[in-house]
Amino acid sequence: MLTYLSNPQRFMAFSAWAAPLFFAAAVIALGVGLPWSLVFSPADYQQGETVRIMYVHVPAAWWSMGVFAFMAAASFVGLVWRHALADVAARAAAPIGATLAGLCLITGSLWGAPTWGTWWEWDGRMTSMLVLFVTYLGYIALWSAIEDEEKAARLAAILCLVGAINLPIVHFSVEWWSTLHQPASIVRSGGSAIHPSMLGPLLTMAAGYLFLFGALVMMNMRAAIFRRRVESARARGGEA
Amino acid sequence: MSGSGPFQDKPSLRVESLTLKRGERILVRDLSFVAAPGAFVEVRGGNGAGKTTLLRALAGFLKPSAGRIVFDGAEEPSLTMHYVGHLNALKGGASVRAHLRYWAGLFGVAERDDEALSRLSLAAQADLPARVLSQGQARRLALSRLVIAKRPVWLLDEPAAALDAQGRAVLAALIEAHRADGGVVVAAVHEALGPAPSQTLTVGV
Amino acid sequence: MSGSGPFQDKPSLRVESLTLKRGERILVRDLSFVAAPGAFVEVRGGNGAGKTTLLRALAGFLKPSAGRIVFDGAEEPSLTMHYVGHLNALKGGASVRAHLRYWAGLFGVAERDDEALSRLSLAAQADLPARVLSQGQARRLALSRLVIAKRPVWLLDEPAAALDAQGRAVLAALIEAHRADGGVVVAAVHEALGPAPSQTLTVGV
Amino acid sequence: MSAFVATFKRDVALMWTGGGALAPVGYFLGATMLVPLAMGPDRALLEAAGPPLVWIAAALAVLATLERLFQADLEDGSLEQMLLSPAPLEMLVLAKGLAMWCVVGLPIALAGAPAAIALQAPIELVPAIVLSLALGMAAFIGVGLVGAALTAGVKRGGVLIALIVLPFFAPPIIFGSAVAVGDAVAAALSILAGCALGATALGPIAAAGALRLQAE
Amino acid sequence: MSAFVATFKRDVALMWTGGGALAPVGYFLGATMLVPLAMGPDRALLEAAGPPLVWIAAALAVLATLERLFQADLEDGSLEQMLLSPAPLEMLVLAKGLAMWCVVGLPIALAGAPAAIALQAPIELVPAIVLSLALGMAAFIGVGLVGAALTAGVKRGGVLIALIVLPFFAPPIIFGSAVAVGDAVAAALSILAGCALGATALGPIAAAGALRLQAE
Ligand code: HEM
Ligand SMILES: Nc1ncnc2c1ncn2[C@@H]1O[C@H](COP(=O)(O)OP(=O)(O)OP(=O)(O)O)[C@@H](O)[C@H]1O
Ligand SMILES: Nc1ncnc2c1ncn2[C@@H]1O[C@H](COP(=O)(O)OP(=O)(O)OP(=O)(O)O)[C@@H](O)[C@H]1O
Ligand SMILES: [Mg+2]
Ligand SMILES: [Mg+2]
Repeated sequence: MLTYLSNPQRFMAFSAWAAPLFFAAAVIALGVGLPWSLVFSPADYQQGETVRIMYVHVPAAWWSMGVFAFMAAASFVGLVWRHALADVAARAAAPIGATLAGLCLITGSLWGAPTWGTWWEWDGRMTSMLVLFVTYLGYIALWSAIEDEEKAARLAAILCLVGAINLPIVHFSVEWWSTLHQPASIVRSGGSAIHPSMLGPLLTMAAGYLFLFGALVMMNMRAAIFRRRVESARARGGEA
Repeated sequence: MSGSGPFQDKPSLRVESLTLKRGERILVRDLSFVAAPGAFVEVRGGNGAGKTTLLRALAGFLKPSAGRIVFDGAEEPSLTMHYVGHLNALKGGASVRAHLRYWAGLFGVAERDDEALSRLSLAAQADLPARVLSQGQARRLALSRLVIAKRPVWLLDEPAAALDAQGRAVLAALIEAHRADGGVVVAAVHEALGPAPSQTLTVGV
Repeated sequence: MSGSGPFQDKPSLRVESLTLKRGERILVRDLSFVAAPGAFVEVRGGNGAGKTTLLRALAGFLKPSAGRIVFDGAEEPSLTMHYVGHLNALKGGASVRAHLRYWAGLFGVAERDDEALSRLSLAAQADLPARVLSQGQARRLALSRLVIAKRPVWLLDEPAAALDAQGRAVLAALIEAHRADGGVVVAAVHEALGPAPSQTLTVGV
Repeated sequence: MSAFVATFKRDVALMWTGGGALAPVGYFLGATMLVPLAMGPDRALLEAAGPPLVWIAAALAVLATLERLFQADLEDGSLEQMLLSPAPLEMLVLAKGLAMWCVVGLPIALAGAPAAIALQAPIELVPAIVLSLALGMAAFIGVGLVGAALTAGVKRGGVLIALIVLPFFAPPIIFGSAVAVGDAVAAALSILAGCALGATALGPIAAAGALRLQAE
Repeated sequence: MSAFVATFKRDVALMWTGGGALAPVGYFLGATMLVPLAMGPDRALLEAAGPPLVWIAAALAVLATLERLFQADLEDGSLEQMLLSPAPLEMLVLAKGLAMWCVVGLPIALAGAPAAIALQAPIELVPAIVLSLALGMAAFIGVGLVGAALTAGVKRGGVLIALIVLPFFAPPIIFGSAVAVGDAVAAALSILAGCALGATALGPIAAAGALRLQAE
């Protein structure tokens, strides 16, 4: 599948129908998940209605890390096998990942105000999430600062691979520092510790985020490929 | 220069018993000469003789240890001369055309990008960032300042460096046209530029 | 080269259907040639034709889009060739002699400062910091790496830039001696360096 | 187009293609982020000590941006060309400073809002903090121009310029920090405005003098 | 003389003629000096919040020194020559990092003693602080090499490198600050040693990879 898609032509053909399909899937998942989680799911016996922020916050947290892992994998492929499409994919994913990280930070601090009585606290998880967010910014800044695209791609790939060291730190930070933030309760050894009535909407929302990410990445990639084609056409025109 | 006619006031360059030092070394001792309108002064000398030092003094960057440099018949040195040195003064991130526009603003003259581009055969590179230019293309861009700034006195330090045969021909034509308009050219060279000099100064011993 | 005799193994440079791109532009298309021991390959072409690009690819800095570059009869490229490009690789704060010592270490060869200084007529500048060197003196210092590193294949990009007549004569003599020792010289030039080339490549159209 | 406008435009364009405000603002936010990392999660301590440190981060961010300002111009020959312009060098330096304030100073001042909140400044002080940072940036840049000009010829001048400039950063930092903790805000703001004016007026003159010597 | 030794010697000599440790140490002390200025004269506050800030000053001082490390080599052609050496580029990068640690890192660690005392650290912790800074500097430099290599081609890369590198500075700062306040000193020191080792081992490899691309 991946080697099949590594050809830009085939990718364009594939994404021409896959991107709308993902988008439709995202609309359905979010269309079900949003009302389910924000209106119909039960309020928490401790936190009351504010628990609903979770359905936005937790998938954003998961996928902001997931997107970075995706970028790291794409960077590795781009660096080792020199697949131009992998570079394009990594670049296309970065702003989405940064947005998700930002969303996680914002919803987290919105959630923190009623539950912990503070907007922001420098505990391990929040700090390491902020670090991840800054890493995203650095990655994007490096891309935009280097004009030669091919060079920028490979340099950014090196940064991304080095930055991936951060991911386990974000995930395990809660255990290492053990402060305010909730430890992992869903993805952990020994089974999930969350009530099924909340798990349903949460997983639906997570799926919705994933489909949306897929659609947006493909759209960003298509735009980048189109732009590159226009540029190379112009360069050939200039040569003649 | 094409399309704009000869200079109104034709300044000449007068140098009186000039002495220049770098560190403790005296490079130019008691040099005097006059370059009248239309003059082409060739500055000769081996590596390290002091050609660059002399030109930088004429451009006003370097204070002479003794002697004077005067532009007769000119209001202000900055409106009178232009200097193209070893350094091309390019910014890698800016396009060729952006450089020409900036220089027009900096020197307070009208924008004439297209004329400059075609004179120096840089039209195909107009939108490239300076970073990707070849050595000779960068040199052409630096020389295009002469077309843009349009000052009567030109101070050129190895202007033909990195130019190919076509580039040297362009440079020779620019110099000839400039002299015909009543301009003055002072150029440090290792090899003749083409136009016959009206005067040759040799620095160093 | 004086005092050290011809090279043990005499590698030759073989280029097979090389294609080089910068940005989207193809500069060298399907180029093949062989430079046997003693060869002097002159690379010609106008400004921006791709001479520098070709030499940087031969030096291994630039990955070819297609084709191969092989040093036949050599253990390792880094022990086989040396490159002197447009940039002189000098540090303003270090003295001329400090550069020579550093290069000897960097290239893993014996120190021979005095030989290099006298070959390039830089003895008087030995203790000056590179910052104060004139353009031509700086170029001589860069060329002195050829004497220091003593590699069999030389890749030279406009080596005579900024040199005076004496400097060009020195360069010509270096090249002749190198060829006599069985070395290979590939040089991009706008004007003949002196020694008759055994082969001329023209890049660009 | 006057030389002033041309210089301003070029510098804005060059900074913009070089990544714009993203990097300086990132530096600023990154440096503020380090503060709580270093001080640990003690909330009360951070509340007391945090907000003034926004000013230190801002000072260091602008410093990091300043240092290559004239060094690049000196090395590539652009400075020589600026000297050949009929416009006085002081004007051109002012244009460069202004460009830097627009592309770097103002965004950092705005980023001061989230930074101050993260360092536990009272929310009602945030507008005053942003305003004070905007003024302080002008003062920093005015002084910084002189430092950048003095060190333009020095390789690795980055730390040297800091050494030269930091003492002059002290007054804006002192009064700016007063704003950040809500101490005599109006008075501090007017003093900051004075610093900004003074530095903007005198900085380019001193910087131009230093640059003329650098070109020799 | 091996290429490693030659590179080390040259870099030490160049940094030395460029002012040596004077400027980075001055930057470091200058930045620590700004802290009491910003925080005001409250002694108790300074005692609580001050010592960890030594680490921020140290991180920023090394950052300011790092940024031109490879940029100069790229611009003047020295990088091409390093690539022509028979020695692997990784070794040469390591030599440059080591030189920087000797000329800049170690002096800053030593200057950490007066700085920590000025920021009211308990006197008996000073040896541990100096040791921790020496280790932390190695970690900073190892990571910084990668940042410097990634941004070598970027004009005004100074702030970009900071943005890239600061997230990786977080762990040493967290554990270093723990040492500065006397928190589980032995454990923190061993984690710092781990950071230093990891960064020194991996930094040059990633940096060399980036530099090869820069030379294209
Ligand atoms: C700005 C502040 C916050 C940040 C940066 C943040 C960050 C994160 C991250 C990164 C995760 C994913 C952890 C993983 O799976 O490895 C996460 C999960 C979670 N967060 Fe937050 N969070 C913040 C505030 C909050 C608040 C205030 C609450 C609720 C009181 C909260 C509740 C949760 C829950 C329940 C999970 C799911 C835990 C799991 O099952 O893994 N978070 N958060
Ligand atoms: N501080 C100094 N101490 C001693 N000598 C110096 C100092 N500064 C410059 N020099 C010498 O002054 C001379 C400067 O020469 P200049 O650059 O004017 O030469 P040039 O004629 O332009 O040479 P080229 O043809 O190589 O460009 C050089 O020989 C240089 O070594
Ligand atoms: N990214 C790019 N996009 C388009 N063209 C490019 C790009 N990078 C380089 N070029 C072009 O490639 C050519 C590079 O030429 P190169 O430096 O090899 O020329 P050269 O033969 O050495 O010329 P010179 O004699 O002037 O030194 C130039 O024409 C340059 O404009
Ligand atoms: Mg000269
Ligand atoms: Mg070339």
